[in-house]
Amino acid sequence: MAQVTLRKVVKKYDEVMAVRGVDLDIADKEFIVLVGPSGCGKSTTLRMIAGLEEISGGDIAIGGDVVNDVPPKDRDIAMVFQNYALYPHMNVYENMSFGLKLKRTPRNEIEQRVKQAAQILDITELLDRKPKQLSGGQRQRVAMGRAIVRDPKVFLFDEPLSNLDAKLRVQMRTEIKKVHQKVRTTTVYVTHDQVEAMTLADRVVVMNAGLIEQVGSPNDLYHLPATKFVAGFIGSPAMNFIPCQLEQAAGALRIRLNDKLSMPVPASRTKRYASFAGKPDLVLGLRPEHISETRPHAEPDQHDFDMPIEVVEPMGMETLVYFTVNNTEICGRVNPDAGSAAGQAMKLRADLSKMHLIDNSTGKVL
Amino acid sequence: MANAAIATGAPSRPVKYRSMSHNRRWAMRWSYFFLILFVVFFLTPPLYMLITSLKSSSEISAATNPWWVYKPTLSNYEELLGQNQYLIFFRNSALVSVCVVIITMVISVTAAFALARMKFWGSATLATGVFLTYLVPDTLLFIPLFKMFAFVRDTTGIELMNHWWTLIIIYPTLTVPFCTWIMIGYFASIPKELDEAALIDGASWMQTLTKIFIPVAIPGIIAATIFAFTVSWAQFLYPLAFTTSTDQLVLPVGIVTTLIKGDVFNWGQIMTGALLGAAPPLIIYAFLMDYYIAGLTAGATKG
Amino acid sequence: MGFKKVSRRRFVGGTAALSSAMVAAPFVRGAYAAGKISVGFWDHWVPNANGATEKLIKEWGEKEKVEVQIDFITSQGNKLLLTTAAEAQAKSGHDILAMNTFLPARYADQLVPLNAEMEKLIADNGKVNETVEYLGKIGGKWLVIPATVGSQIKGPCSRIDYMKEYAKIDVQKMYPAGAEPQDKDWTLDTFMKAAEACHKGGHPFGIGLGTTSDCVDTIGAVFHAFGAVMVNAKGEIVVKNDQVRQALDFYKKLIAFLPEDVPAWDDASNNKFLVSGQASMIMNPPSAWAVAKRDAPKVAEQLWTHPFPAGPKGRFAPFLPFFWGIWNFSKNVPAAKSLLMYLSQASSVEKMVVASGGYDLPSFENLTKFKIWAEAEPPKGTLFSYPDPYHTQILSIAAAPAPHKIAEQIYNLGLQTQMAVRYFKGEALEKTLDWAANELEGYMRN
Amino acid sequence: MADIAAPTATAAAGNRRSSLHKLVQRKSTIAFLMALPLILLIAILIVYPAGYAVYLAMLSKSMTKFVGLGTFEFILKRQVFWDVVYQSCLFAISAVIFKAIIGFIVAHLVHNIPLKGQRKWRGMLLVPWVIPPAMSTLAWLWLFDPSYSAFNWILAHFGIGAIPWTGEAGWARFCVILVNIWAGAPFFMIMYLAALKSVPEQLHEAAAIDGASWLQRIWYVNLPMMRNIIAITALFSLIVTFANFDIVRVLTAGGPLNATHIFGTWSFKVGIESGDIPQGAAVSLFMAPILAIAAAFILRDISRRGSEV
Repeated sequence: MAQVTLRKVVKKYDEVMAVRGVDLDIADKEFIVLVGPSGCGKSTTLRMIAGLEEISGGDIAIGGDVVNDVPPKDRDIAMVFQNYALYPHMNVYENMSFGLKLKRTPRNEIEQRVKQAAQILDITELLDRKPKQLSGGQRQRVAMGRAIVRDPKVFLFDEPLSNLDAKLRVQMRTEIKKVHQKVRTTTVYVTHDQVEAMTLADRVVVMNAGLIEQVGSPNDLYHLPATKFVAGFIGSPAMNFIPCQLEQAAGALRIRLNDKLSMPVPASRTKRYASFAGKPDLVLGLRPEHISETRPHAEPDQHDFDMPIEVVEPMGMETLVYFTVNNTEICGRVNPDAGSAAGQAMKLRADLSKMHLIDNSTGKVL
Repeated sequence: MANAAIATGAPSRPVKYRSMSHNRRWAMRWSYFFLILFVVFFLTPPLYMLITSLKSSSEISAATNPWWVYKPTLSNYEELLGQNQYLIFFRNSALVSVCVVIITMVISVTAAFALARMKFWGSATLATGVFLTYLVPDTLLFIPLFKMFAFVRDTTGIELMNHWWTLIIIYPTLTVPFCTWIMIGYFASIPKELDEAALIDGASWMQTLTKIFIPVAIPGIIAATIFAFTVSWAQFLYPLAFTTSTDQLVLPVGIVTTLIKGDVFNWGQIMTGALLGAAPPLIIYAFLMDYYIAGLTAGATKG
Repeated sequence: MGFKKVSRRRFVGGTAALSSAMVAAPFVRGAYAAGKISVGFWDHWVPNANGATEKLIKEWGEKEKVEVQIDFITSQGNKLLLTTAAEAQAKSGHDILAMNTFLPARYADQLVPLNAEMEKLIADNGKVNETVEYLGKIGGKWLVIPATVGSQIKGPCSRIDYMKEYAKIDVQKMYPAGAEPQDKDWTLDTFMKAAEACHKGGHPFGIGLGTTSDCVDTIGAVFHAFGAVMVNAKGEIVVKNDQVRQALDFYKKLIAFLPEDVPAWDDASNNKFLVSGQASMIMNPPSAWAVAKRDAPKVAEQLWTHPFPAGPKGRFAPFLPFFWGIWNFSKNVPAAKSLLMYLSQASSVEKMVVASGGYDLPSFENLTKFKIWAEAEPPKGTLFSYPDPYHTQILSIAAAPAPHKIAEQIYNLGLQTQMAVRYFKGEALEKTLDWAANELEGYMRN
Repeated sequence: MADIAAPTATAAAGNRRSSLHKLVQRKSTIAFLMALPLILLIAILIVYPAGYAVYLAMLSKSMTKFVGLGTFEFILKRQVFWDVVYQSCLFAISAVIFKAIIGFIVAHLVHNIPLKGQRKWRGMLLVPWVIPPAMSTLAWLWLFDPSYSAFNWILAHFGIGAIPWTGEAGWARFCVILVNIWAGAPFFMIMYLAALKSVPEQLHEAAAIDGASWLQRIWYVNLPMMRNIIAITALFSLIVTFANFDIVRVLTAGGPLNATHIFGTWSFKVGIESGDIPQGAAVSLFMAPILAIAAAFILRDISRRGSEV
């Protein structure tokens, strides 16, 4: 049993609160990703789980035992660092076996475990090399190998891929996922890259300013963000936020963006939003993929409008178009063949069935 | 340049541009020229030592061309190396320097590790303050040290005056602060994740130091070692003050006090002794120079 | 020093192999009674001169069954001075230590009185000169015994040829070997004329004006010759007097005839100046002559050591005595006293003088006519007059008769040479005297 | 999970404060123990004797009675002392400046030539630093010797009269400073070379593309990058040079007319040679505040720089 539990965990540096009360339950064998912008407290949280930072308040339990006062080596965890932290004077074998040696594991067992881990990671032929002689990807594997060898209760990853180039990153991402599927160890993974978070995680924890914004499966976070922060953080290009008003007119609710542009709220949402009519400081959230070129027949809740396009970014399988409403730049994703051109007006379609209405003052999704 | 030529339409090169390699070559020539000047400046005294050491005392007194040896002789070397006492100075110097280097490194490496990585109350102050101990000059310290030695003798019966090994106790005051400072700089340049990884791997602080930091910091340690060795080999005032008997003297003091007698200078032998005294550190440098630079590069420059 | 606390076995084993002389009494059961002592003697520049001392001590050690540890300590780089200071502060070290000039006075509180011993020695060997008494008898008590080794008169050492050629003075005739001196005309005036002549001849006198002892000794003797006293025996500053002015005028005139860089000279500079063949005269004991004999025999053949020129107040010569003192923390005072008495016997003294090639001068009146001085060569008789066999000179030390603590500073800081150089460099005489008076007030600190 | 964790958590909560504290304390205790030899060394062999020296400086000349600040008052009134202050500053500052300049230039020259040959040149240039100064100064003394000067011999060949190297105040100061520069410049060279090697090559390339001449590259790229090491080396050297003893002692012994006495030699002269130990200690003590001021300036500058980066 290697579940990890955080209860009201707080970290204070002098006057600054880096983590301001985090509650989190991580199930056995689960792959959890902590994601958020830099300075949000995700690394600090991870380091508190590792025991590298003292906990200013609250409790952390691993496998049911509170480990607040347990030194890192007795927490039975393994950690992979952003810069790998391979011991430069040891070869790969020595790097991987160092922890076991300190625990006085019998030699043949060490050898067996290192060999096995090396096999899993496909680095058997690198065992005699020094870290200096390895490529970035290989170092990454060795760092993971060093973690695997120890067969810990929990794996901790601290932005392990951010030092790699884009292509390697994608490759190693899959690698990590594969390894996890093989060894099935509870994993806490910290990254600032939401794509990594989405692709790897069983559940994603989005953190902001020392607090958890939302915990959920990647799909939940994408489709049902709880806050404006999560909505904006997950997804690329990011969700459009357009200041708007909610109007109650002739028994129908309408979203009004400006004098010229207003659209009816989908029927399925009217009940939910009814009480917010006339509320100031509302924001309409709509992902770029829900703004497309107009098509022959419209589904319900899809609305067409004309817009002068300012910038066009062809991406190959799609084209991003940018225009301005209410002084807010808005991005849409259109078919490359839709004939978009900068400086020309274009007929676009918004799919309001996927809309989010956000109270800008509280940051909550309504 | 080619572009410039085309743009102006002129077939000839503009004169003020020279080829890159041409510039580079001239820069190199000037570099060598000035280097030679500096080397001449730096090596004149040692060279003159060598010249003088090869002269007999009558040739020196004859006041002929001082820069040339007319009748080269090794008699100074033979006389010096044939004397038991010179070898004793040499042995004392070597023992003192080696022990001082070892003590210095043990003290400064552990302290630097604690100051750079572990922090405790006052550690930041100590890290800065350690450098300021040089503000206390040795000309101020040796008389109080006499008194302290007397106190030690009266309480424990251990006599510290006139023993070469006393220098092993005193010299670290001159070497440890700078070495600690180099090592703090070097340790600071080692990524923090490395000791965290070791911590997670189950290493104690001592193991982290001995198994990870010391091997990684070898260049820094060598730089500090060289410094400590040079300083303790060259020390003059303390051995002059604390040792008297011929069998307790170290090289610099031994040479100055036994070869110069009253108003009678034995220049040939003095220069020979000085040259031989300078040899060990020179040889050590020849081997460890590259490490020294590397050690300072990573460590000291982090200031 | 460690040997006092270290067991005998370790002591013997640990140091016997080393060069520093360690003389052990034969292992006779019960021989411990006489114990051990350690001595720190002045390291002689003359090769093997230390050997004679060592041999004498060994003889004594065997006779008295005392183990003796001997250290020969050079005065170079103030090593001996520093050792003395160290031992005085640490209250440990040698039992007997060689001390020169003002050191017995400086460490008067820490030395064992030796009145009885000195009385006996004076009875045996004759009177000692006033300078020795001034420096060694403090507060009516003899605290030290004048050592033969290292004591010296720093009279002129002249080039026979240059003096004849330029100054028209035949120094051999003036101070003949084995006969009474003919030195009526050898006065400071003659000396000045000779200096001028030799300077013109391109071979000036080499008289240093630094702050080291050679320089200070010379000017001290000249001051005495004029009767110039800066601080009297009562400790009053009397620097502004005509005798001092005369002495300074004399020196101002003299410096013009000396090499340009004399203010920077140390004790070795004049030797080198002589040995390199440039000097007509220097003020030095025969060490320079001995070096010349070894390295520049042609120069040595022309050298003649002789007494100082006389001034209005008499013929003063600088005398630099060494003493042997016994520390009061010594654990074996009787043995130390016994050793000093043994070393001061006429027979021992002669051995030491011979070993030093005549350099060392006994302080006792009856011990100034050993054969060695008459026989030294080349040229034969060159050292005959060195020990002042006819007692024509008043042996003096600079700054006497001022109280020791003041005199010591005048001597060590080279106040007189500094005054001379200042005056020479164009400072007004009265300003120099003001400056000196101010310095002297500083020396009064106690 | 929460159900499992919660009871344990509450159970542990009781003694948590103390054990958490203990853990933190243990680390700093170990750290303190590791630094203890250093602390003891400084305390016993530097701080205590320095304190003792302060006490000594407050005694009368015969060291029998306590006179408080009397000795300091006395010293401050002595002209020689102020000469020594002036000479020490002149000596230390000019020597350090020239050492720094020469070290800087030579480091660049060495850095400029192909890597292959650097080793050899470095070796030769470092020789002065390796020879114990007490001995190398003897060589200089011999080169400057009034009767046998090898320099004057060369000058004579060019028809230039003999220079009284150590005989005249100006020349003597020049010689003392020169020897100090000679002995100390290689240390600067090696420190600067190390610093130079850590300046990224891209910065030079970027500056070159921006049109900077080599002089501008040194001025705007190397100098700022090496700033800290320049300051620290200068500080270290300033302290050591200020407290220098060997070179002056051997070369001029303070002469002529005290024109080259600096703190170290002067305190030795009055303390040991003239037997006034309290005055010697007091003279030496004056070094500390003067240097502390310099150190404060330099160190403050360094920490300010450090926080900018």
